[in-house]
Amino acid sequence: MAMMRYAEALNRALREEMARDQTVFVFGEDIASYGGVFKVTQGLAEAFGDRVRDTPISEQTLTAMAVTAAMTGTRPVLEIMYADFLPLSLDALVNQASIYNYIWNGQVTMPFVLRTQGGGGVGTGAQHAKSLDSMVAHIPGLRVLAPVTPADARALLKAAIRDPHPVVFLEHKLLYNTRGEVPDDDTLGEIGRARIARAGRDVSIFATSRMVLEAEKAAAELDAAGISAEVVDLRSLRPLDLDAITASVGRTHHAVVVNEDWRFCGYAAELSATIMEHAFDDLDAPVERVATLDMPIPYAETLEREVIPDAARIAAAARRALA
Amino acid sequence: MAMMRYAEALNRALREEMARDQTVFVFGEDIASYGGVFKVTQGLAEAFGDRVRDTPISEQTLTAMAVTAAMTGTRPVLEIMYADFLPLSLDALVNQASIYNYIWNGQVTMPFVLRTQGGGGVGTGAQHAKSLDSMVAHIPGLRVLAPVTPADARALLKAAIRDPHPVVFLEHKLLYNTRGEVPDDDTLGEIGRARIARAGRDVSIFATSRMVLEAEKAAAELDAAGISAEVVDLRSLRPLDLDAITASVGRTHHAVVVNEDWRFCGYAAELSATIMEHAFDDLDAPVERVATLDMPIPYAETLEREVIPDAARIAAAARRALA
Amino acid sequence: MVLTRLLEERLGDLHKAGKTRGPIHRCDGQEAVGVGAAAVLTDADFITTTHRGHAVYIGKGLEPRRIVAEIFGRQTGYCGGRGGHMLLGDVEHGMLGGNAIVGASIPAAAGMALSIQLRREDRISVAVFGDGAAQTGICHETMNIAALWKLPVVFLLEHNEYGLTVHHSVQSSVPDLHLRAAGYGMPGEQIDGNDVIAVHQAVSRAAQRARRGDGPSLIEARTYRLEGFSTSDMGGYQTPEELAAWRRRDPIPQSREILAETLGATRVADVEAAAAREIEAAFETALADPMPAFVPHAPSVPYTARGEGA
Amino acid sequence: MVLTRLLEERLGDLHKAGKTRGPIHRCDGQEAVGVGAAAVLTDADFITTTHRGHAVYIGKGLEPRRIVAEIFGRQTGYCGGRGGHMLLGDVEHGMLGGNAIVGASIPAAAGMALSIQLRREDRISVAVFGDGAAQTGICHETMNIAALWKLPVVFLLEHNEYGLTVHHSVQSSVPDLHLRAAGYGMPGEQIDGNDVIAVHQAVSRAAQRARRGDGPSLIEARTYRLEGFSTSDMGGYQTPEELAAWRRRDPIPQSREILAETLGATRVADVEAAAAREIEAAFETALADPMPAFVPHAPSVPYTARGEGA
Ligand SMILES: Cc1ncc(C[n+]2csc(CCOP(=O)(O)OP(=O)(O)O)c2C)c(N)n1
Ligand SMILES: Cc1ncc(C[n+]2csc(CCOP(=O)(O)OP(=O)(O)O)c2C)c(N)n1
Ligand SMILES: [Mg+2]
Ligand SMILES: [Mg+2]
Repeated sequence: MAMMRYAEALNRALREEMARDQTVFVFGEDIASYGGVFKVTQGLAEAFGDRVRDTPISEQTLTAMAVTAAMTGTRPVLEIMYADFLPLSLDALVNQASIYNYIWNGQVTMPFVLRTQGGGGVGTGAQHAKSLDSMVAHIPGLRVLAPVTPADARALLKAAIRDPHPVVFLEHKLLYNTRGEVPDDDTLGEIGRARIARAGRDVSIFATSRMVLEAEKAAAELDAAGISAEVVDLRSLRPLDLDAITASVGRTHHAVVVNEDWRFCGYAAELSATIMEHAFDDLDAPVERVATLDMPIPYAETLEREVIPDAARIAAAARRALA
Repeated sequence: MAMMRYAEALNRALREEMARDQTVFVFGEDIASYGGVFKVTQGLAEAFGDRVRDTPISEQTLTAMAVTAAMTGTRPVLEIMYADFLPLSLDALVNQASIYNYIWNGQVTMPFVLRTQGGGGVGTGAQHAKSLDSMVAHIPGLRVLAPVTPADARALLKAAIRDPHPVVFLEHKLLYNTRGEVPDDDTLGEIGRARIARAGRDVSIFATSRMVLEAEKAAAELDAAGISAEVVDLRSLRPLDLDAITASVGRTHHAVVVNEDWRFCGYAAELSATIMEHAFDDLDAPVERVATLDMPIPYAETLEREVIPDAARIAAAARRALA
Repeated sequence: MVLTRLLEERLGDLHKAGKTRGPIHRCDGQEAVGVGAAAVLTDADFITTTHRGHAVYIGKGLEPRRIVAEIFGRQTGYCGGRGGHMLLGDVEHGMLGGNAIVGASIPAAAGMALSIQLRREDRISVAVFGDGAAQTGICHETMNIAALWKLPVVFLLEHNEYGLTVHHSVQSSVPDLHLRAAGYGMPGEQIDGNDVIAVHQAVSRAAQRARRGDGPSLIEARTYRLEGFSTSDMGGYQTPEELAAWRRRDPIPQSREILAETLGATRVADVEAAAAREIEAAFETALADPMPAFVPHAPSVPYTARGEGA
Repeated sequence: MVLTRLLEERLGDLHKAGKTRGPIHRCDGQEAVGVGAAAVLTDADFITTTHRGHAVYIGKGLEPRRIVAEIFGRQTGYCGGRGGHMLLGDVEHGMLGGNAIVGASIPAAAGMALSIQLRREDRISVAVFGDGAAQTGICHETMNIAALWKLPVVFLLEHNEYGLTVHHSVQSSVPDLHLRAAGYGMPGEQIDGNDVIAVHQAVSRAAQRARRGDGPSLIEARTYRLEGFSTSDMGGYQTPEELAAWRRRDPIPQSREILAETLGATRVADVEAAAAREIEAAFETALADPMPAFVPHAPSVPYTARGEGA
């Protein structure tokens, strides 16, 4: 066990996988000599030379190249600097990566990872603060992961690199400096398994990425008011751990879902629908959906904080669910 | 009133709006001299010259140009040949079109229409048969329309062209040759209003685009078995007519939602979540969700028909809802 | 080439008889490009192509019977009927895909070249794409990256004068596309795409360059689609004069003459007859093959396997 | 230019004091490009720029006070604090946007030019973009379309040697980007971007061409970011020698000398002093301005207005 930052945990996963497997390579904008704008790839170029490449600003093509490089014997890890740029990768994801394993009748797999980071909270404005989770989670044939702890960041990134299918790996700009214990052993995360971040009896809060931290704050606040909230960190957005969800709702009979993407047609909509479909009879109230308000993300601090979910909004939703 | 094909109704809307307003122009691949691969723009080039333009294959840029052309005094109508290519337009939609009216504090509006067509059923394969409704319906600041009747096609396209905000207008390759009565007057469709396609008492089927026709077939089949199904044609995917939905569920207490996009994180997920949130107490059973199976769309007929929803699957869902 | 042409003609007939599903993009008149280029490659080399890839499929050594089976959505097709005529792929022969997103064959080949370069393998990849595709953003991005990284890839631009129904002059700001190679510091040349020997030579030079580690080249092969965009296209945009002029330059009779000089007319006729028999048999067997049975795609299921979902 | 420089320096100071939110992309050293180009235009002409647009904002006639207010997220900013420093827009002056999606300023300006062309107006639009942006797909697509349609647009490539932390040679397959203009059949020239007069002249020529209906031009203005990518960047990738060489070519002292010759040193000093007072006042007022109050965005609400949703 060692205490480390989320960004360091990711760095360690990359280093370990690159050392283990010569076919793993890393590319993206400013990731080699500068070590990435969030410093996740720091030092890799020195250690692995040619296998770590700075690229031109060409997200669309880089993603398309990752697909076919993966199909022909390598394991690319592509960094897309902001989740806001995922639309540029989307054609390669939905019209290329998504299809080949199936339409070529199993002739190929595509072991590549697209790492990116999203989310707001630091005044980066309408083009640099979004979380477009649902756009990628919508795509068949892909896995979508969003770890919140440094330990999971390392373990799931390693699992993602070894997985035979394309993985979109969603980080968050406000998580890179958070710290946590990371085991020393070669643990691989299990794709498709949620984690109970905090056990509780009265209401289940299902959250993703940084929203897990806000949910934990909300749970602490609710606890003080005598409400016992269970916080479930979904970790794997696709595939989704349905059993963990239904089991939790089976215990608490109330559910709140929290995701930082926009609300309408967002990932929280899927969670809400899934829970009501699979646990309708267990639910004493409709699932409460907490997400980013449906509007462009404003720049000014006084505006941005109204738009992105926080502990207060989560706690209020939990109270509504229990009302 | 005149009987006409869906494609003709669209053509008429374009002609009428171009004649009425000099700032309306139409551009896209193969739309001028050839009249569009689905013949929606036939004859427009002859009538309106320079205002009808064939373009290079550059969806990303064409969409971005539509945004700023719209912001500076024209009303572009851009045809994107297949909805499968929407990912190429998405950066311009989500990072450009979506934001300016808000982030520039109301200084600009963006009256443009992006027409496209999606859907399967004719063996066009994994890259030419998708419906990516949820990706566009997810985007704030946009409207998303999907008329199923020729009358609505004309009326809503006219309304879309006159609307001050960006509209994604979703057509379906299997609708172009369907026929229906179209009024002669200058009727404008109302954005954000659903239509009861068939009244019923026992179960509400909320459907979009071509799935409305399948829902009507399902309703006829259910009728024969003594089940009275109401079919609601949503028409406007964003904004969504919530009152019409809750009113219908209030009458029937059972709901099925049908959409041709993939199921997970698809538009049907939003419908399902919305209904359960707003009509939880009215519902006697969870909302049944019918959508395209979560997988790439296969080419062979025997495979494709298993993947895309049809009347039989809708009827089965209605029976499950009532079981 | 003859195989391809016969395949195309037979497909055209079956389409007219209403026996195909969806449009077929015939490459009649362009056979020399795909066949000539593929002949330079081994099975270890990769090639990517467009929605109009039949000549490449055949050139890269795929069996007509399994191509036809795929086009008719049979279990025995190269992709079990899942891919179809535009999206056919066969790993064994390094034919890594027809692609129906215009332009997508370009970064696809470059990604393979990147994989080759990183693994220091002795292979190359070739991207076949159209004049319409040359106007897409990914074409620019890919050429820049490939030239910058000296990737072992050959860009083979199949310039057939049209993108769908629209003439090149309505789509491109310049008539000669090989000139754009200079903007990436790579060699660019224009060749007669209907001359199979010229194609073979140009692709050989570019392939050698790529194998040496000197990076990509752009070859603009000028050719023409004698049968229009696809079987669904209603024509009318190609002038009769233009068509007639290109028919006179049809690559098949041209090669037939040249081959007859070296091999003798009888040998050539024998080869053609064998091709005809092969195509005949291919259609016969393939059309009798079974339709595939539906199986869901496990990696696409959005819930964890142990879950009850989906 | 002096206004811009003082603005940048003041922002740099405030950032160091922890008073800004998020990074600021300073354009110190590049002022001649934005200012020189904007000076060619009237309020009726449109300009689009990048995440590094301060010189363009000032050049196009926007008030420092409202620029600063926007940067500090105040109600009185050009966008009421909603846009921020990278996404500022002001319709009145035809400053149609900073844009933080790299490359997006290019099709944006072309779309405006299309609107101008269709309405037969006597305006032009100018796209300012970086050397990094020149490698994006939309750059290629836009240049092709603009040249094909002869749109009244000027492509002003602000080549400052770096894209974020990465040197041009790591991003571009060729050192000279104006050469790519030939691939679109349009004029391309390279100029000293630190020479405000050279910029003004080149943009004037291109603007006249655009106004005449002869279509777009590409101007590659070579310049340099003296303060790195942004206030958040940790530096280290620009060598001291390189920095020193470019500091000697700083456009501000250069213009100061030239202006002093024609106007006299006192006039110049007066202008600079006035600029300093203006910036001082701008920061003073703007920082005292109120923060905006939150209002939802009605057109983004996903349910019909009469509905109870959202
Ligand atoms: C991204 C994209 N846009 C549009 C289309 C529709 N489309 C299919 S083929 C084609 C023309 C392609 O022209 P070219 O690249 O010259 O190939 P050719 O058909 O001439 O072989 C178009 C526009 C598509 N498949 N993909
Ligand atoms: C599509 C996209 N990719 C990446 C980024 C991150 N990014 C912001 S500025 C920049 C470098 C841009 O370089 P250049 O165009 O030369 O402009 P400069 O910063 O030098 O003025 C990058 C990579 C972005 N904002 N948008
Ligand atoms: Mg062509
Ligand atoms: Mg730069």
